[in-house]
Amino acid sequence: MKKVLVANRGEIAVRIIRACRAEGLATVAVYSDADRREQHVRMADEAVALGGSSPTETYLAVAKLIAAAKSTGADAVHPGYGFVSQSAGFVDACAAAGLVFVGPPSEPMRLMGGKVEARRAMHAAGVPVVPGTLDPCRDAAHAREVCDGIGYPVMLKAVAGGGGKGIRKVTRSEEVAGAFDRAASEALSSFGNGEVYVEKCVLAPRHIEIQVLLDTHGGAVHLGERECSLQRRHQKIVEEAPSSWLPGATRAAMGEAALRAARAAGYVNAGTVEFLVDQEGNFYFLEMNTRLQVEHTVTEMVHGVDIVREQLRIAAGRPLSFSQADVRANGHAIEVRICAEDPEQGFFPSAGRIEHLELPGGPGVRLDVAVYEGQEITLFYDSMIGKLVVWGRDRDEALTRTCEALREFVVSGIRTTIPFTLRLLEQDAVREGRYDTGYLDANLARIVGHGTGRHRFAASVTAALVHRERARNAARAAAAVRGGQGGVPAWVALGRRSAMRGLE
Amino acid sequence: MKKVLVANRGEIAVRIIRACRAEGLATVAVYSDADRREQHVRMADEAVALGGSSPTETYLAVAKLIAAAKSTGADAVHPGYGFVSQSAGFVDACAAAGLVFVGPPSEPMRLMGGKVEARRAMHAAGVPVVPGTLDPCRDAAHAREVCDGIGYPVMLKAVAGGGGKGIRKVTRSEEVAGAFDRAASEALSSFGNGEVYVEKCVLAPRHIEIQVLLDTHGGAVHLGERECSLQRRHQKIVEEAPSSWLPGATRAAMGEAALRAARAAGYVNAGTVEFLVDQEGNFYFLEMNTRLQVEHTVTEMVHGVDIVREQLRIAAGRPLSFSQADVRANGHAIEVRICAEDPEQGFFPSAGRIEHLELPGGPGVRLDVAVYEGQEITLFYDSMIGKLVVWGRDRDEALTRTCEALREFVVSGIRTTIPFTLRLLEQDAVREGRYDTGYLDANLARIVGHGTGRHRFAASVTAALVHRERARNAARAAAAVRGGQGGVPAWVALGRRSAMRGLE
Amino acid sequence: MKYRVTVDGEELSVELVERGGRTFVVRDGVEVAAELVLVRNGAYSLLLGVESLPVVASGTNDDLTLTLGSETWRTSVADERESLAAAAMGGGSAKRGSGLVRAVMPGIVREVMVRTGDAIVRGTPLLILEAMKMQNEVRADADGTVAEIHVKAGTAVAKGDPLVTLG
Amino acid sequence: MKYRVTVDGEELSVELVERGGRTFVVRDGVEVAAELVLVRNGAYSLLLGVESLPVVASGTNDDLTLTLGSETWRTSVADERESLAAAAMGGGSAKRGSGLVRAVMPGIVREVMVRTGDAIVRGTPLLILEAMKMQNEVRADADGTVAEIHVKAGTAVAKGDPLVTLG
Repeated sequence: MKKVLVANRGEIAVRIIRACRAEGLATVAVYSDADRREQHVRMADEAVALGGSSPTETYLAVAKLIAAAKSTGADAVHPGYGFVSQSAGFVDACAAAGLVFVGPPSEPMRLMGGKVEARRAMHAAGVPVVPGTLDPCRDAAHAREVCDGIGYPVMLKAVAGGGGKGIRKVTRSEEVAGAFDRAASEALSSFGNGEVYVEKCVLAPRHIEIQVLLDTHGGAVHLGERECSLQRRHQKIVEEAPSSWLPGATRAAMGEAALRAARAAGYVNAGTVEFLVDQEGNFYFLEMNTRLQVEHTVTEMVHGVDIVREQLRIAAGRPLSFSQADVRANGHAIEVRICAEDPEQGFFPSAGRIEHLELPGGPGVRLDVAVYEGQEITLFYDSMIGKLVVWGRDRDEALTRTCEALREFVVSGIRTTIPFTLRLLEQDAVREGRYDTGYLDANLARIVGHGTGRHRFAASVTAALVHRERARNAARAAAAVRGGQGGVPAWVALGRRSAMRGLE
Repeated sequence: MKKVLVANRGEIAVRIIRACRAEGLATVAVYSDADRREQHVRMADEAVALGGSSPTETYLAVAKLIAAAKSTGADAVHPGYGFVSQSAGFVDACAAAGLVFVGPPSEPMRLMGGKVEARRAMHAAGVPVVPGTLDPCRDAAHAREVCDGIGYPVMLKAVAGGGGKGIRKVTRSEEVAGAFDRAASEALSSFGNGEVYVEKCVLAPRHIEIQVLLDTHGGAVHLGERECSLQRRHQKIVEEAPSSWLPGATRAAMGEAALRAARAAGYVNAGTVEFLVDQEGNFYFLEMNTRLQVEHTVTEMVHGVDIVREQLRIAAGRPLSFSQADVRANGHAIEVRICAEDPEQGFFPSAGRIEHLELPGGPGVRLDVAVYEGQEITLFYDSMIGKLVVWGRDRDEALTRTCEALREFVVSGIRTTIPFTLRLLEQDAVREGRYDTGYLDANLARIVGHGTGRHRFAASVTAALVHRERARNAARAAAAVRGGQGGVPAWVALGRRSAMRGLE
Repeated sequence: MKYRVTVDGEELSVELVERGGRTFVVRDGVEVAAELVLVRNGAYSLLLGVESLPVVASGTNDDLTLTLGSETWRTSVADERESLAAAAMGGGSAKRGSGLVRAVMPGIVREVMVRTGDAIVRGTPLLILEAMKMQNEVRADADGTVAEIHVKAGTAVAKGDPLVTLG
Repeated sequence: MKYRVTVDGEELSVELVERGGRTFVVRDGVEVAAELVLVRNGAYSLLLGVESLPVVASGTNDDLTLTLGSETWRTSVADERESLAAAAMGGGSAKRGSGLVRAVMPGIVREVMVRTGDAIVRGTPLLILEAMKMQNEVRADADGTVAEIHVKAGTAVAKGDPLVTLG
């Protein structure tokens, strides 16, 4: 394995290129027309245009991806997350083309891709699953019947998919039909499969997941848990490792269950076993993500392990670089997803040009982003433009540093979730680790608001000052047209004179 | 202690503000006229204009700094490095004004500030010092006499100062007079003290320093070593922790010697004891830096400790948050200083406006910078605009990640040391850890050059393409004046239409 | 110069007093210096006395969004002259209570869930708007009846397009 | 169009062939597509065939510094028309061997260490130029004699100012 084609874009393509460099592997980027100037294209050793801009024409176009790999002599493909990362068909296409797919074989991917089949297999392997159906519902009426039998609240879930799409919570019998239809149509349009099944709703659960790594030599480790309970409509917003709450005994049991799940599926490479954990510490298999996850970073921060490097090692047929006995968590890490969305407009995507950008830094701060000033954020792709990952000696230090980093993170030109996430992390419940997966949706309106409102007066003064500046600029521009000239601040002029004359 | 005035600018002011936030302390920035838009002003809770732009009028103006602290109700001052950080007079002025100085008392600062007195004290405390004079030389003739007695090569060193200024290496008797005069005049103009003394030149030494922390309760720890042997004319360029070479027994002995040195001086707070280590592992006290050092970051990365937070704790009269038994190095860290200098022009400072900026990121990458696009880099202050600090599981991973981060680090508009440092780190001797403090000066011309020269053809094509682009832009601008209109790339137009119509 | 500023619905009057090349405002009866400097492209640094706040501003004076530290405020601002002119035109509250539900973002209408004449309450789902492959329910923000529906399933709408008029 | 490019002293000829909206160059006898797109303000992305290189460019066509990955090149570039015009003017090598030592950066001359008529060898210190509080020796880059000294101790010089002429 010498050259890896990175079949993705944005921060995760950049992330994978970095890991390839660390492993001494050459890299090939692929890009859509809209992405010619993106960082992954500039960073890779080679880059191949896919032609077109929609995902279907580009990062989902299996034949184009395979052709790009073959034409550049790449011998492996890393899919990142999203796009073709969970496509068993793509895995098979790679194999047919003689390319190493950096990820699991297609069989466990297929198994875990079918939520119902996965539930069945996990149940059989002795991994606890959420009570509910082991088969998809025939239609809305059947679904209602099943739900009535389980008792409310229940979750309707698309067999395919993930990422919060195609999921509906139903609290009353008469809501089932509408929710079923919407979940089915959303799943059909997003994943091409409208099948829906039913699970009992675990009340006030935590979403806690276990990172596993399995090599082709029988080596298998789990890297502890990530807590991802801060979700908006099943979309993860903030993740952390370790959990602020999980009892040690439950952690160990979950790690073992996760490895049991992976082994039962014949899994190889990096994967994540997601669990719901109720207030008593009972945990239930939710699904297995058969790819690198967005939030793999927090695990890396507390374990000092480069998960993508390990993926590449495993794909090259080498053993894991460490064993379970070497795994020891150190400190605490928090990841915040930075999205080009406007929280005040229902988190709708915000397109536009990044006019001004300042990135946070300092101790413990890691940035996985692919943004730059002048970048055009389009609506072609996912709205997540990057991730802020922060390490601290303990949860308090990590949280304080994260808040400070969010304060330092300035993006103008588009709306982002930065101020919203900062307010979220300032909530007492979050500081104290008292939340479940329902917390954010229940408190959303309050958090989207303005926090303390401490700066109302400053906001009013700022508005007046902005108005005055604009009026002056307009007047100055008008004067310039009439033959006037713009001024330069005294210190700039002085600095330039000094630079010319060497007086300092 | 509730509010800290940060008597500095640039990356270190930003660094200190971050630590204050983590400790829950309010912050006051001070700024020169040139620095109104700088990041430290925008980040601090409060900011006070000092008036003027030269260091003497601003960040060195003791009375103004004290007045700013008093007027804002600050109860402590952190001096950072440079400026007033090693001014015992400033420490006394703080005490007189009832302000806590975040750093050592003035007595050890005075002792260590006089290199000759420090040598005497260390010698007395049983800390090994470099053979040479324990007193300054009277004049050039006396210096020559002394040098002849010690045997060449020797070092002429200014009693005051540091940072590579006022130091000259002399290899022959007839060079002594010229070197003495220049070292004395440089030291006089920089530090107001032209006294110079003589030390024997340790051949092919490594520069290795020990970070110490001492609280007011008798707590004292050392945080292992930093190796800073990659120097250009005694200016550190790259630092790392741990050393690529230091034997374990020597490390332990140096840690103990460093604490002995600090205790002998009555030292409190963070400090660094610098040693020269010869090829046989003999180490000699060089000097003690009585302040936070630029390169404290690499120690933080391998120990997971926030040294500035510890400084604040100590200054507030609290004990260290950990003891020597808790200290355990984890992995490897490398710091690269990013300077606005032009290596091809003898590393002369490069002033101007930062036109385009892209910062590196990803696993292990920490940035301590205070740069932003559009920033005017003036010649008023130090040319170091920031630091790249990179952690890896081992030295190889840290080095590879550092190189990758330097490749990602794009600054246009001014010249920087980024490409030069990348070539430096790509040298076999650096990769293999085979270098001493003379390495860089001996190999400078080769490294300032173009590395492999692999891209000569690409450079020629780029030049032609830049020429064509400029000619076209000029033609287009001329056409626009005649009433034409600029075009927009198809995908931008499409993306915008898509954004308007929601077609994606 | 005096300014009328609306900050999240609350109307405030701000007077900027210029003296000796500096600008002052009155806060709690005390005059403090106010200085806003442009860092670059919508990013500013505000000093109110010695208090420092980073600011990001976007939008027009009519619809100016300001982020100050962690707080985001929707504002509008007019100087005295503009306010008087607007008052003379009888404007100012035209938008209030119009009952027109607009698209907050571009998208495609997937389903219309109400019909003209339907009685609805606050929270009733009106239609489903799909953007970025996410289906989003648009709900009524007050009680009323459906007066007019401006779209149907499959309609592609731009931000601000009328969706439903509530009576 | 053909271009004459000097890359660190070596003169090269580059031909850009435009065909079907793309640009090609010949490398080792083989035609490859060459595409340089501006990311922003001096930062570019170069694709030579599929090879990708980040580029930072600064300076005029006469003195164009290019950083490609970790390599920095000092270049100059002229198109065919300009090259012909320059050749007609008899120019091209006017700067070479002029013996004029110029200040590479602004600074203050602290000490002049040679006198007119002194014989010097490559490496002889000529003067000390102070900038940013650092004293830097300016040395002769060839053997010769000191023909003229243009500065004295205390002179503030700008970048490019003549310091010493060597004969």
